[in-house]
Amino acid sequence: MEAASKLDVESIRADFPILQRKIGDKTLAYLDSAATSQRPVQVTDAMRQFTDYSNANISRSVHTLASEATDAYEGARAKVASFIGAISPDEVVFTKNSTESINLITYAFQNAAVERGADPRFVLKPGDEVVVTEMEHHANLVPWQQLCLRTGATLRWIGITEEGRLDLDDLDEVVNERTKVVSFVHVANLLGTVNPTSQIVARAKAVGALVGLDSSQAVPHIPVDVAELGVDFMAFTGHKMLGPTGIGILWAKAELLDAMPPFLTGGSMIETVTMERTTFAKAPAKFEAGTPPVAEAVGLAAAVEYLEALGMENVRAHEKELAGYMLEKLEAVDGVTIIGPRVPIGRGATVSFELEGVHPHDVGQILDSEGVAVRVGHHCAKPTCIRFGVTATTRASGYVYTTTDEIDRMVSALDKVRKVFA
Amino acid sequence: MEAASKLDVESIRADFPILQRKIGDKTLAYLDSAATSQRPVQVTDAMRQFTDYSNANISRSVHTLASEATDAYEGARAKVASFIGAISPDEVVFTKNSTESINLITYAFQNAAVERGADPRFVLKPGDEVVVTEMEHHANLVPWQQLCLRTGATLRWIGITEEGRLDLDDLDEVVNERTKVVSFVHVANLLGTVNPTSQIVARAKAVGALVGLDSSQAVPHIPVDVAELGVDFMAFTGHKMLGPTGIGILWAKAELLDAMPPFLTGGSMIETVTMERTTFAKAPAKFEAGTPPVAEAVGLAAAVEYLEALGMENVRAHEKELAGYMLEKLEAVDGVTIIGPRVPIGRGATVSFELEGVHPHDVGQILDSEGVAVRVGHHCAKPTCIRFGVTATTRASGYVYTTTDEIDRMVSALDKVRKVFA
Amino acid sequence: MDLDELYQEVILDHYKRPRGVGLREPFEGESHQVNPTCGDEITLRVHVEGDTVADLSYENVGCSISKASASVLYELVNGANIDDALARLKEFTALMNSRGQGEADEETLEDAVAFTGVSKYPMRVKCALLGWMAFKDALVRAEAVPTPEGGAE
Amino acid sequence: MDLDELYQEVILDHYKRPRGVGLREPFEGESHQVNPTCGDEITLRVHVEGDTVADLSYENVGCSISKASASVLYELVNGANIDDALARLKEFTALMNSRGQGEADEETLEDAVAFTGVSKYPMRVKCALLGWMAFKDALVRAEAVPTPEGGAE
Ligand SMILES: Cc1ncc(COP(=O)(O)O)c(C=O)c1O
Ligand SMILES: Cc1ncc(COP(=O)(O)O)c(C=O)c1O
Repeated sequence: MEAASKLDVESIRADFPILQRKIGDKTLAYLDSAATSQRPVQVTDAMRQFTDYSNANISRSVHTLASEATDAYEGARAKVASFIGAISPDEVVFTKNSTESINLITYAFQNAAVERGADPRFVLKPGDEVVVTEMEHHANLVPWQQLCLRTGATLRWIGITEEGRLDLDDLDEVVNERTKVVSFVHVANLLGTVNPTSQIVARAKAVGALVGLDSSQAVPHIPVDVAELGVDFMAFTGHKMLGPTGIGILWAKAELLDAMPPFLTGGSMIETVTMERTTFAKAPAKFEAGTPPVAEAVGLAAAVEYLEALGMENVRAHEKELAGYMLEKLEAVDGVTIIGPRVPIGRGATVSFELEGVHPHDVGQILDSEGVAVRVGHHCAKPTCIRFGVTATTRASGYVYTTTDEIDRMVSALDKVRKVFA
Repeated sequence: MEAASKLDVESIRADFPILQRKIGDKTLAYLDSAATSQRPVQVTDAMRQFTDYSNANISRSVHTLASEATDAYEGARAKVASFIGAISPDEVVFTKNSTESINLITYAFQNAAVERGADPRFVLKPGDEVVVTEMEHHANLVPWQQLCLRTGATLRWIGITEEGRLDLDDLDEVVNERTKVVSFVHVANLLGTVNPTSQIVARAKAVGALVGLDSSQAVPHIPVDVAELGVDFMAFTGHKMLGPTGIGILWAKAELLDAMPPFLTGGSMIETVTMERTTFAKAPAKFEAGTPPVAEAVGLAAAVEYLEALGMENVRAHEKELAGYMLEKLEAVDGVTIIGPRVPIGRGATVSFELEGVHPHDVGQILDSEGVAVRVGHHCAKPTCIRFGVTATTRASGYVYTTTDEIDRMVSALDKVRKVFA
Repeated sequence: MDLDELYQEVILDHYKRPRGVGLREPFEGESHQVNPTCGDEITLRVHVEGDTVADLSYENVGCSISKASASVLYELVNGANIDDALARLKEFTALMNSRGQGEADEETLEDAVAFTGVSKYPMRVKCALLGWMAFKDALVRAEAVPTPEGGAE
Repeated sequence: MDLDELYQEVILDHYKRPRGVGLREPFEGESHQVNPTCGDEITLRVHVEGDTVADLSYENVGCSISKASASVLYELVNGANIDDALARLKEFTALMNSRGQGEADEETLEDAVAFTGVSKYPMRVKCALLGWMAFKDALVRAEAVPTPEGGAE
């Protein structure tokens, strides 16, 4: 699919002060947006304006600042809800990051195991199965492992093909009548793969399992509509989508949030409290104990507005071009092996690779000396590394402000790497 | 104790842009700092500078920005550690707020109950007891209630005297050989009481219980030294101490953090991960899954620097004066009853009161129309309300930027309240 | 801050002299509602005869807005036909959620028109709606109206 | 970015031709260390005879800095008196944590002096220390030195 209009990358870049940054005497080429994106002035200005003019704690008082702060916070919730096609803002829970969002779900299962009258969908017993994939970020693997350890359920997973795609050949075997929940990565952060969701979602539904997505790398980069995807829950994170750190999002069906026991408890999530006993507020409040990231929600709302103004179809089209360019240029470098899909179809502008005989740490270091920021390591996806027989990779990732020029700079810096380690 | 130098409140006020804010045609008088403090330009500037110049994800790559971001984040940890007298930065865990900090502790107990080889200090069984007080914020009550519900342990509490002090007469009965943990509020957010800690800490130690503090209202207002206090853990929160939302702090003894099972799991808290099994990093990383609040840590460090420059002894002395002034003026208002200590000894500049015949909502609303922002409601301390036979109170709270003039404005606005509801 | 807009004479009057207060028998539905932010509470009963709200009785603690609102509710729905009462509930709820943009119909809402100003104060809207939510819930419990999707609010 | 400072000839040479590599018998202590950020690993063994490090053998995957550092470690401590080895360990650790401020003593640290530049790169200090941490731990396991407070690092 080709988008009608493209992004005006030059004018976008003007919104990001950090892109003027010099690394030594070189201008920064930031190719690490999959780790965290940069923030436009629109986001920092909105947060500053809020802090200097309306800052207050929310939902707790009747004064003007508290009312403005509450409006800003709830307005952010509504904006995020409409951005992902949620039917109600009440389906959006603010957390601190994707990782907390996923833990909120796994702890719903863990707490259901020790609570009277828990919804049976959340009660795991030995013999029950939980399904993830081999290409998960640790955030969508370790919490499920821990949950299985603590409940006696069995963790199963969908494998990866040599091309870096999900191996769905034995989907019907892996997702079966014993499966209670399937949680899988929407766009893989090491491989760059954009996973097709419909077949897995359909299979999960067919066996009566809950199904959710780790969309941390999806929501920032492609149009996402929860209704269309047909999933039960979805996690993503502010700092990867032009927003601030300190805020994450869990979307889940209202009916599911109602059925889930609370996770963090404390102020603002209660209905009434005595020394003996507490009853809880309705979702989303039920899952937002304590003072939430108010200024961060304001920043996130500004980020969503920024992305909406660009148009997510245009963002996708731009990144598809970047992905194609990156793959082509990298394939042409001597000694480079791409890990992940080698065609710009069903993949994002996040490309992991190996350079023969040079450890990624050294690749990253020398690229940095040229002003090129890439990420090196296991990218919190050790099982993927193991699958491809490496301990680490070098990963370049682009976003709305990324130019082909920056990719060229990375590619020539790889020559320098080869010289140093010749 | 009298501090040698006082705060230069006028020059402090110049650092807080929001204090110029008009509410209608009245200048804001912000008397709601116990809900959340305001932020000086030093904090917002530091965050902005970080975002526009050094923003990156931490600990994950070798490029310059990542290295600067990691330094900034770990530097903030060291700054917080030294601010509270911790022996090592590794004893400081960054969370999202106080509430998460306390839940991190209660979930250590909950997870220990289902983990093999858990440290016996964290294993609760029926018959074991947990002790809090009747003056807790819900954040330090509900998590312990839930924990007791889930483990079969019994929750007990220390009562409150008519004067709003902890009733320690039956301390030895409430804290006894069955007690496994005592967690109590350091400075009470509804009553303003500064609790003496040594007697409770000594008793807890004597019976071999762990003992911790909810210092959310203490660290911002009085000098706090964890070594001197002799406790095992302490929770507090950035947004009440001139810092941003989205960051909280758990301090705990290194030895205890080592003994605690992980809470949130995912990236950055692991040692190694396979599909089958994960081993964990050492604390504090073990408790910081996912992308932490990096920019918020930078802001928090700036807030700590700001407080250190003022001097916590001076902050305390200033607030002691404010408290005395508030109590005196409020006592003189017809129909006002103070809830909490009525003398400015062992209390902070947070004063709750009732105005006869007028509901706090209405008090707060009319005060707001005069530009005076106070908090009304149960202040997330419903059991305290029940203890004093009210459903809600009006609460005024001061901080480093608060003037006696603002208190005068509140007091005259109370006249207007009485007129409207005569 | 135009306080007069919020604290209209009518509201202060209902607050000081609430109509219909007290819990009475008989009743078919009772509802207890709490405003989690401020701790305000109401217990409200409905006694239904045929298609009429034969009695509405309540006890509450709360601010002027929530108490006056319960009193106005009593005046509007006590003795009314259930359908009319539901129409007023709908109208009042819409007015409260209008953020100061709503036009109140004095014909149907009578004294409740005085609450138009409250809708400009988002933090007070919940106060004004507390009694009305209890009424809605009590009707459901009295099986005078069908259970809404997802349970009573 | 003065790359030459980081990637000194000596370091590249040790990286390309590591000394002492391979796991050998006998040994009294073995340690496995992982750098959680990047996944680099080392398995290192010590064979102690009296108060001498009679053999130090290892296998590792990692970057140039971590591999060169292990190789330099071998050169410095293999065959050395345990006390001397510990002194060097202490000296090297201090140098790495000096953030570019440390002065290396060529007399005792020999080739390890080349790592002075690494201390300016906080993200690489862990790489340089990985083998040395394994050495420290292996000595503890071999009971050649007392267990430190709080367990081995
Ligand atoms: C005594 C006390 N404990 C805990 C909290 C909770 O802090 P937070 O909302 O930042 O989690 C507060 C503040 O609301 C408080 O005053
Ligand atoms: C696919 C994926 N899931 C989860 C995460 C975790 O996000 P966060 O660190 O914001 O919790 C990340 C990013 O690190 C990711 O790429």
